[in-house]
Amino acid sequence: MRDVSMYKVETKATWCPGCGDFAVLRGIQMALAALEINPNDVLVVSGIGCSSNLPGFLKSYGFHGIHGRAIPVATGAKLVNPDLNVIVAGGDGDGYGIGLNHWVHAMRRNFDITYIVMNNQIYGLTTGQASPTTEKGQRSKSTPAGVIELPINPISMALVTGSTFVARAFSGDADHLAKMVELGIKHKGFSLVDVLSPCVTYNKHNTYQWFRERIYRLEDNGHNTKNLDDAIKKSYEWDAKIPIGVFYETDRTTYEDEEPGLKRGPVVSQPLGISQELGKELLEEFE
Amino acid sequence: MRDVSMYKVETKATWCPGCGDFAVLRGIQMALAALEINPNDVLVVSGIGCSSNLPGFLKSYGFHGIHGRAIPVATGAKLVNPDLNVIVAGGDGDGYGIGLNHWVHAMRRNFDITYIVMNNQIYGLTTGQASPTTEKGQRSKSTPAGVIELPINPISMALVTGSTFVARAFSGDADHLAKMVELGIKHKGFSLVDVLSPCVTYNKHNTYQWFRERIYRLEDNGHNTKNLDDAIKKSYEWDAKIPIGVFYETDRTTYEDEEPGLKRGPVVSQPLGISQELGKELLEEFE
Amino acid sequence: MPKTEVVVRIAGAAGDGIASTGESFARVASRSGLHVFAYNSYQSVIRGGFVWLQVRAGDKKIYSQGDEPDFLIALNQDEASRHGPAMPSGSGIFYNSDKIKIDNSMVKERVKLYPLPIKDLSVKYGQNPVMQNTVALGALTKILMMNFDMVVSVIKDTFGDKNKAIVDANIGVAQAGYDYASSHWESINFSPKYDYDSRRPVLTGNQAISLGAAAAGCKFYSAYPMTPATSILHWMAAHSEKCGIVVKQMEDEISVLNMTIGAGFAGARAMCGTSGGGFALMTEAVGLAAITETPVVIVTSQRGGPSTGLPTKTEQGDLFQVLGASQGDYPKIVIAPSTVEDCFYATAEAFNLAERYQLPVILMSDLYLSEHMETVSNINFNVGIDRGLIATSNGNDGHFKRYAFTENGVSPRSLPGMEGLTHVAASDDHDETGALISDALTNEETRVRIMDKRMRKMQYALKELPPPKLLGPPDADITLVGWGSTYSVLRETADVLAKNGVTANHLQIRYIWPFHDEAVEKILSNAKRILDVEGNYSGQLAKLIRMETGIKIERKLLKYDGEPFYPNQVVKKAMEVAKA
Amino acid sequence: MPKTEVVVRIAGAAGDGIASTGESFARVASRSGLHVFAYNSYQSVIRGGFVWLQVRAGDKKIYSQGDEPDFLIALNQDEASRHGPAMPSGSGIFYNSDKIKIDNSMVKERVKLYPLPIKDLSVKYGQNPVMQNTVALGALTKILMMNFDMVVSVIKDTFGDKNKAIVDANIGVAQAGYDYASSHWESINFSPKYDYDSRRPVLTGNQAISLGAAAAGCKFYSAYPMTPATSILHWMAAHSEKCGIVVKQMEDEISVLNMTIGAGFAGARAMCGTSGGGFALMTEAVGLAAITETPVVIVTSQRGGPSTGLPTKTEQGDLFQVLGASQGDYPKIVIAPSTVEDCFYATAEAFNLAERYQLPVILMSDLYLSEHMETVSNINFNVGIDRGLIATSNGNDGHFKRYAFTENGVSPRSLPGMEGLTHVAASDDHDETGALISDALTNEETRVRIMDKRMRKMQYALKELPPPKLLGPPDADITLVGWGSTYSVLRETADVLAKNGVTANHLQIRYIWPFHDEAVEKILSNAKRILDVEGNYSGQLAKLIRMETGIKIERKLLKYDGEPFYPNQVVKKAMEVAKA
Ligand SMILES: Cc1ncc(C[n+]2csc(CCOP(=O)(O)OP(=O)(O)O)c2C)c(N)n1
Ligand SMILES: Cc1ncc(C[n+]2csc(CCOP(=O)(O)OP(=O)(O)O)c2C)c(N)n1
Ligand code: SF4
Ligand code: SF4
Ligand SMILES: [Mg+2]
Ligand SMILES: [Mg+2]
Repeated sequence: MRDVSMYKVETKATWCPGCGDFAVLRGIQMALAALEINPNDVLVVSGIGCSSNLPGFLKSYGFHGIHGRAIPVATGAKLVNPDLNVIVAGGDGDGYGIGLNHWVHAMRRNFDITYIVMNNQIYGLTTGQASPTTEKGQRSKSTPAGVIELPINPISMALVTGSTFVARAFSGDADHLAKMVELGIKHKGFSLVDVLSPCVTYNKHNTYQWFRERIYRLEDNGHNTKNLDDAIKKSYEWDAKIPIGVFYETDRTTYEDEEPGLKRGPVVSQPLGISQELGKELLEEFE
Repeated sequence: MRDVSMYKVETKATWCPGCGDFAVLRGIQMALAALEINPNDVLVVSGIGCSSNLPGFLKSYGFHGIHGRAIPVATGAKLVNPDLNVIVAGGDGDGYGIGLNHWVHAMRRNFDITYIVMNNQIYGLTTGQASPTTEKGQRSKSTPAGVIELPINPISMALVTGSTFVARAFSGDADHLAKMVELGIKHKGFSLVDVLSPCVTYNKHNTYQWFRERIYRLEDNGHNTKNLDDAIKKSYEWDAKIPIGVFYETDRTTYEDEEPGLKRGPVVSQPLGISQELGKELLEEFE
Repeated sequence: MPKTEVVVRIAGAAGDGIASTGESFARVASRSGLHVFAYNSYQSVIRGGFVWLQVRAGDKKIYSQGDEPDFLIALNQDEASRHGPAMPSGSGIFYNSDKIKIDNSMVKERVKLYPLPIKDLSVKYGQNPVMQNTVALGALTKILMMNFDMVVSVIKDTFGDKNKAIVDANIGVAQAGYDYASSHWESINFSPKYDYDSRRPVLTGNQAISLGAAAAGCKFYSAYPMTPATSILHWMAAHSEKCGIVVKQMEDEISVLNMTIGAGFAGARAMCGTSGGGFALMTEAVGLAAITETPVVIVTSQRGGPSTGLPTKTEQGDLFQVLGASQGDYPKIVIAPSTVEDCFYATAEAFNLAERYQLPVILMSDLYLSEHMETVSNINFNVGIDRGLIATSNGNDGHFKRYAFTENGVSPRSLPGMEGLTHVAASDDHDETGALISDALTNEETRVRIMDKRMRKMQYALKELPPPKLLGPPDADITLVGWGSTYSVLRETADVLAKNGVTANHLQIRYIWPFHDEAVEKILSNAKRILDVEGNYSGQLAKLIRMETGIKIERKLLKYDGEPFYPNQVVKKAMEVAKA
Repeated sequence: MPKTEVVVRIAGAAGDGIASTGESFARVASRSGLHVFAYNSYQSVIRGGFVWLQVRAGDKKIYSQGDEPDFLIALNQDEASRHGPAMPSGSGIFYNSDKIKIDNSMVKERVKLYPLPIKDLSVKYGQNPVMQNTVALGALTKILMMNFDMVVSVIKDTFGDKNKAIVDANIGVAQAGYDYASSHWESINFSPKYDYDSRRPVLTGNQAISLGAAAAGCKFYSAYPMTPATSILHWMAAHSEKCGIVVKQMEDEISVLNMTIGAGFAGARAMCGTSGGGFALMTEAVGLAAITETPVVIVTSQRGGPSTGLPTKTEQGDLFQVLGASQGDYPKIVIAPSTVEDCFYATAEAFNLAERYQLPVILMSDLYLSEHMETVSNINFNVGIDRGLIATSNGNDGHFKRYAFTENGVSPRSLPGMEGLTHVAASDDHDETGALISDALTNEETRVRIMDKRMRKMQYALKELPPPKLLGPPDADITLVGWGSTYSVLRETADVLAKNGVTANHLQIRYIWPFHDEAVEKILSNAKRILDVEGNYSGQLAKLIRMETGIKIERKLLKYDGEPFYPNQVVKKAMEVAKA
C-alpha cells in the first residue's frame, strides 16, 4: 500500500462542487496506491468532456485526446509498451456515444486495459444535452419533449461483446468504487468499470438520492461472477433496483500476448532500424 | 404478388460468379414483389464494398454512399419521409466494422428500417483482409498469422441493443432468405437480417459447403421468437450448428411515431417557410 | 454633452448567471429603444473560472462590445480584483459589499464605487445567490435613468406565467436595487434617445441562423453538441414541433452530415451544424454531397484551434479546413456571414443556393458571431424560396438521367417516391444515369465529362453571386480587409478613423468560395494601403486572396489569443498603417 | 539499329492473373539486367472489367510505362477487340487462338499476329485458365531473345519450394510457349545490353515506403484497408514478426490515426496509411498530433475523387485536403516523394522529421506511384536515425515542462515509463507544463506564446529542408513544374524534348509544406515559359505556388480521367508551349 498523496498533483479539479467525478479520481488514486503502481508506469488516457479532464488532476502520465478517441490512443500506447498500466477514463457521451465503436472493438480484442466510464447520463461539458445513456422520457436541452430512444446498456453490451471483466460502481460509494477500479486494473484483459457518477448541474433526475434508493451490491447477493447468463440477466435491472459490483469476470488470452510483433518484447525497447543483412533479405523478395 | 421483373434493371451485377450476394439481390426483389411495394416507394441505401454495390442492380431509388455510413443516410431519408420503405444493404466490414456505431444507435432508436448485412466474414472489395466477423485464427492478407481477436456477434449485439426484429439467413437457401427479408420489411421497427453470404474469392473457410454442414432453421426447432433469453442463447451457436431464421421479434413504438417534428405528417410534404404571424411569434421570444 | 452610449461589464465565475443577467440588461435596453451589442467571454468549465460579459447600448447602431467599460458589475472578489484596477477614470463599479472588498486605493482616480448590501436588499426574497445580479441590474438601470417598467416586463417575460413566485421575487430585488441606488447615488449624465415603443429582437448569430433556416423552409436539422454551434440545436429542438422541423441529435458528426444528406436526398431542406473538430469528421461526407449532387447546408462555427484548443474562445482559423474539405475537386459554396442580421439572410440564401446548384453550401461563423447578442432591426421572414430543378416524369421509366449533362452543370433531380424517376445516387463516379464508371463500365471520356459538368456549376454560381463592393470612399487612405465576424469592428474602425481625419474603406469577403477573383483584384489593386484583419495566426484570408488574385497583403493585424478584436486595437493599427 | 527497349501490354479481365504475369515478366527482365517500369490499369471490381498492364523494359533507366506497346498479350476476345485495332504498325499480338479470333482485317498493317494454341500446349499440365498467361510469357521471352533460365528462376522463386508440382507445370507451359514461338516465328531485332548478374529489385512505391519505414525503425503500423494504400498493410503484416513491427488493422481510419498517436506518444516510431476518404476521417486527429506535439508519420495515397470517385484510378487531387486538414493553425510537414526510390528515402526522412520537430509528417503518394512497379538501383538500409530531443530526469518530479518555450519551438519530450517526468499531453491548449489554459486557468498571453512556440517549428524546419533545385539547363526554353508521381514522366519529357531540339528544365516540388517560397519564386520568375503538369482538375499545385509566391502559371496540363500521364501527351503539350 502506497500513500495516496503520491498520485496527487497541485492542479485543482475544476469539476462543479458535488460532481460524481471527484470520487472516481479518488478511487483511481486509491486503487493505484493499493496496487503499489508507480505513477511513472501509469498512463491515463481520456477524450473530451468534464470527466475526461481527469488525467490533469492525477499524478501519472496522461494523454487528454479528442472527443471519443481515448481508447485507440490508449491501445496504441499499450501495444508498443505492454509494460505500461493503461487506464482510460471518460464520459458516457465520449465512450458510449461518439466513441462506442472503438470500445466495442477493444473489448473483442481483449487489450489489457482498464476502462472507467463516468456515466452521468448527460453531456456535461456541453451544458446538458441527452447522452446515449439518458433514460427514455428525460428532457434535456436537445430533447425538450423528452428522449424517445432506449438508452445504451453498457453492461449488457460489454457482456456480449467479449469484455473479460465487467463491473459497475457508484460515486456515492467511494470505497467500493476504488475496489472496483482496483479489481479492474488487476484483471488481465479488458476491464470495464461503468461508474454511476452524478452530474449535479445538468442531470436532475439521476441524482445521488435517486441512486441511493435503488442501489445494491452484487456481492451481497451471492452473484456468481463466472456465469455469463446470470450476468446478462442482472444487467437488465435498472428501474427498481440497480446492482453495483462485478457482473462478470473471465480469463482469455490478451491481444498483446498473441501479437506477433511483440514476440521479442515491448517494441519501445527494441533497437531501431534494419541490419544490412536483414535489409538484403527483405529486398531479395523483390528481385 | 407482383412480378419480380418489376424490380430488375439492365445493369448486370458485377459480383464474382458464385458470390452469395446474388441471392440477396434476388431475395430483396422477391420480398418486394411479395409485399407489392412499388419500386418508386423503395429507397435502398448502401455504403461501400462488393455487397454495397447492390442498389445499382435493383430497380428502386438508391443511394450508394460512403463506406460505413449507409444507416445515417437511410435514417435521414426515413425521418423526413416516413412513407418510404427504406432498406439498408451492405457488408460486414461496412456495418459491423467502420459503421458499427451507427448501427447500434439506430437499433436503440428503433427507426422503422430494414438492415440487410451480406456477412461474408471478409473485406471483399479490398481483396481479402480480415473483417470484424472473421473467425479467430483465420489467415487473411492483413492477418497472415491468423486473427487474434474474437469476432463480433451481430445477433447477440442486436438483441441486447434493442433491435426489434433479429434474423439470420443464408445465401445458399434463397427462398428462406427472401422470406426473412420479407418479414424484416413487414416488421414495424428496426429489423436486422444478417445474411451468411459466402465470398467465393477471398473467404476459403466459410464456404457454402462449410455452412451447409452446419446450418439449421430455427423454425424447424420450435424456437420461440418472443423470448429474449432464448434468442440470446441461440445467438451463441456457431461452430457445430448454425441457426438461421428469426431469433427474436418484439413490438416497440418506432422513432418516427414519437418524433415531435413529424406530428403534422412527413415533412417532405409540408409547405416550406414560415408565415409572417409565426415569424412574429418566433421573434417575440427575443424582444 | 450627455453620453448616448454605455458599456457595462459583468464579471464573475461560471455558474454565476452572468449570461442571463447580460441578456436581461440587453433586453431592457432594447425595450427602451436602444441598440445593443453584448459579448460573453467564458471558459471551458461549468463552474468557476473567469467569466465576463460586456454589453454596450446606445441610440445608434452599435458595432461591437466596445472597449473600456463605463460600469463593472463584479460578482466575486477575484473578478473585482482582476477588472477593478483597469476600470478607467469616470467609470463605476457595482459590487456586493457583503462579500467583496474594494476601496479607492485599488482603483484609478475618479472611479466611483457602488457598494450594494445584497443581503439586506434581498433577504425578503430568499437566499438565491444570483439575486445579487438582479439587485445590481436594478441599481444600474436607475443610474442610467432607465424606465423601471422595462425591467419588470423583461423579468415577467423571462420567467413566464408559471413562476409567479420567482417573478415576484426578481422584481422585488430589482426594485430594491433600483431604490437603493436612487437613495444613495446620483444618476450619470446618460441620455440617449429612449423609445419605449420600439423593441428590436436581441439575437445571437446562432439564433439568427436558426430563424433564417426556419424561414427558408428547413425541415431537418441534425447536430452533435459542440460549442459554439450548440445553441442552434437548442433552438431547433425547442421549436421542432412548432415549426415542423425534424431535429435529431446524433451519435457523432459523421452520422450528422450523412443523415442530413439522406434528408436532403429525400427532398427535405436539410441543415446541420458543428464546429471545427466536428467539421473535420464531416469532411468525408462533404464530398459525398457534392458527387451525389445532394443539396445540404452545413454550418460550421469556428473556435480556438488547433484540436480541442480553446473550445469557448473565438477564432477564424478554419478557412482552409473548409476549402480543403474532402478529397478531390468538387463544387461547393462557402459563405461567411458578417453580422447577426446577415446570419439570418445568408442562411436563407444558403438553402436556395444548395438546391439551385445541388451541392453542399457551408456557412462559416465563429464563436464571436454565433454567440454575441445584438439588436437586429430588419428581419423579414419572406425570404423567397427557390428549389431549383425538380424533374417531372419523362415516361421513360428506369432510364432517368439524373446527372444529365447540361449547360450549367445542373440536372433536374427526382425525389424518392416520384413515379418513374428511380435512380441510384452513387459516391463512385458515374455517368448521366448514375451507373458507375469506376467498375466494369470504366470510361475515361465519361469521367472527364461528368467532372466538367459538376465543376461548371461553380462558373455559373460565380456569375450569379454578387461580387463584393467596397464600403466607404473609393479613394480612401486605407482599405480594411476582413471576413466574417470582423465586419462589425471594421465598420466601427472606419467610423473612428474618419473622426480622426483618416478615410478608410472596407472590403468584406462574404463569398469565400467560389471566389470573386476579378472583383477583388480590381478593388485591391486600386487600394492605397491595405490592412488585413483576421482572427487567426496565419492570415488565412490573405492567403486565399493571394492564391486567387496574386495580390500579397503586406500589413496584417492577426489575433489568436481567443478574444475578439476590440475597436481601439484595430483603430490603432489602422492609424499606424494609414500614416506609414 | 536494334531496339533496346520494349513495351508489352497484357489485357484481360480482373481475376485473369494479369498483375502476377506482369510482375513475372518484370522480374525476368530485371534478372536479365534490364530496367523496368510497369503500370496496371484496373477497376473497382473483383472479377471482370477491363484490366490492362503495361510493362516497359530496356537497358537504360525507364521513366514510365511508355506509350504505344510493341506487344499485346490479349487474354480474352473483348480485350483483343479493344486494344488490337490500336496496336501500331510493327507491333505484335499474342493470343489464345483456341478462344480468341483475330485476323489481319482487324489490325493495322504490319501488325504481326502470334496465335497460341493454348490447349495443345498446356494440356499436359492441367486445365488452369491462367496457364495461357504463362504460355504467352514463354513465347514472348523467345521473341525477345531472352535467356529462358531467367523465366525458370522467376517461376521457382514465385511458387517456392513447397509447390513443386505447380513449379514444374508452370515451367512446362512456359517452355512450351517458348518452343512453339521458336519453331513458328522469328525473334525481333531487340538487343539491349543483357546482364544476367545484376538483378535490381522490382518495387512498387508502397513496397518502397514499407521498406523505408522498416529501415527507419518504424515499430508500429496501423491501417484500415483502402486502395491504393492497402499493400503497405499487407507488407507490414507479412513482415511483422520478422521486423518486430506491431501491425494493427483497426475498425476505421479515425482509430487508426489516434492509435498511431498513442504509439508515437509512448515512444515508438509509428506510421499509418490510407487514401483520401480515410484521410478525411483522420483529419481531426492530425491537429491532435500537432497540439500534443506527438511525432507520427501518415501516408496518404491519392486516388480519383471526389468521394469514392474512381477508387482504383490515380489522381493528385488531395493537396488542399492535406494542407487544410483539421481546424486552426498548427505545424506539420508534407512531403510528396517523386519516385519509387524516393518513396524509400522520403519515408525514412519523415520519421526523422516527425521526431525532430515533434509533429505529424504527411507523405503524399498516389495510386500511380504507390502501385506501379519499377526496378530500383539504390536502396541503402542505413538511413540514419535522429530521434530528436528526449528529456532526462530533471529531479523536479511533477514539474516537468513538457512544452518548455524554446528558440526553435521544440521541447524535450519524456516517454511514459520514464522516472520523474510525468506530464499530461492535452488537446486543449495548455501552458509549458501541459496545464490547460482553456478552462479556469485561461490566459491570453500564454495562448499567444504557446501558439508562437509551436509555429516556430515551421520556420526552423524550412531552414533545414533543402530547397528545390531546377533539374536541367537553367536557361531552358521551357520549365516543367510538377509534384509527386509526375516526376518520372517530366524527366522523360525533358529528354524527348531535348532530342527534338527544345531545352527543358524541371521544377519538382517535394516539400509541399512548409513551402520554399523564396526558392520557388526565384526559379519561376527566371523561367522563360512554364508548364504546370498535374493529375487533377484545378491545378492544385499551381494554386499553392500562387498562394506562396504570387506567381500565376498560365499554362497547365491537367488530367483527371483516372489514368496517368503518358509521355507523348506531355511532350506534345510541352512542344506547343515551348513554341508559343
Ligand atoms: C468531435 C467533437 N464533437 C463534439 C465535441 C463537443 N463535446 C465536448 S464534451 C462533449 C460531451 C461530453 O459528454 P460526456 O462524454 O458524457 O462527458 P461529461 O461532460 O458528461 O463528463 C461534447 C459533445 C467535441 N469536443 N468534439
Ligand atoms: C473511409 C474508407 N475507408 C476504407 C475504404 C475502402 N473499402 C472499400 S470496401 C471496404 C471493405 C468492404 O468490406 P465489406 O463491407 O465486408 O464488403 P464486401 O466487399 O465484403 O461485400 C473497404 C475497407 C473506403 N471506401 N472508405
Ligand atoms: S457539469 Fe456535471 S459532470 Fe460537469 S463538472 Fe459539473 S457536475 Fe460534473
Ligand atoms: S470478392 Fe467476394 S464478396 Fe466480392 S464479389 Fe467476389 S465473391 Fe462476392
Ligand atoms: Mg456524461
Ligand atoms: Mg464483407
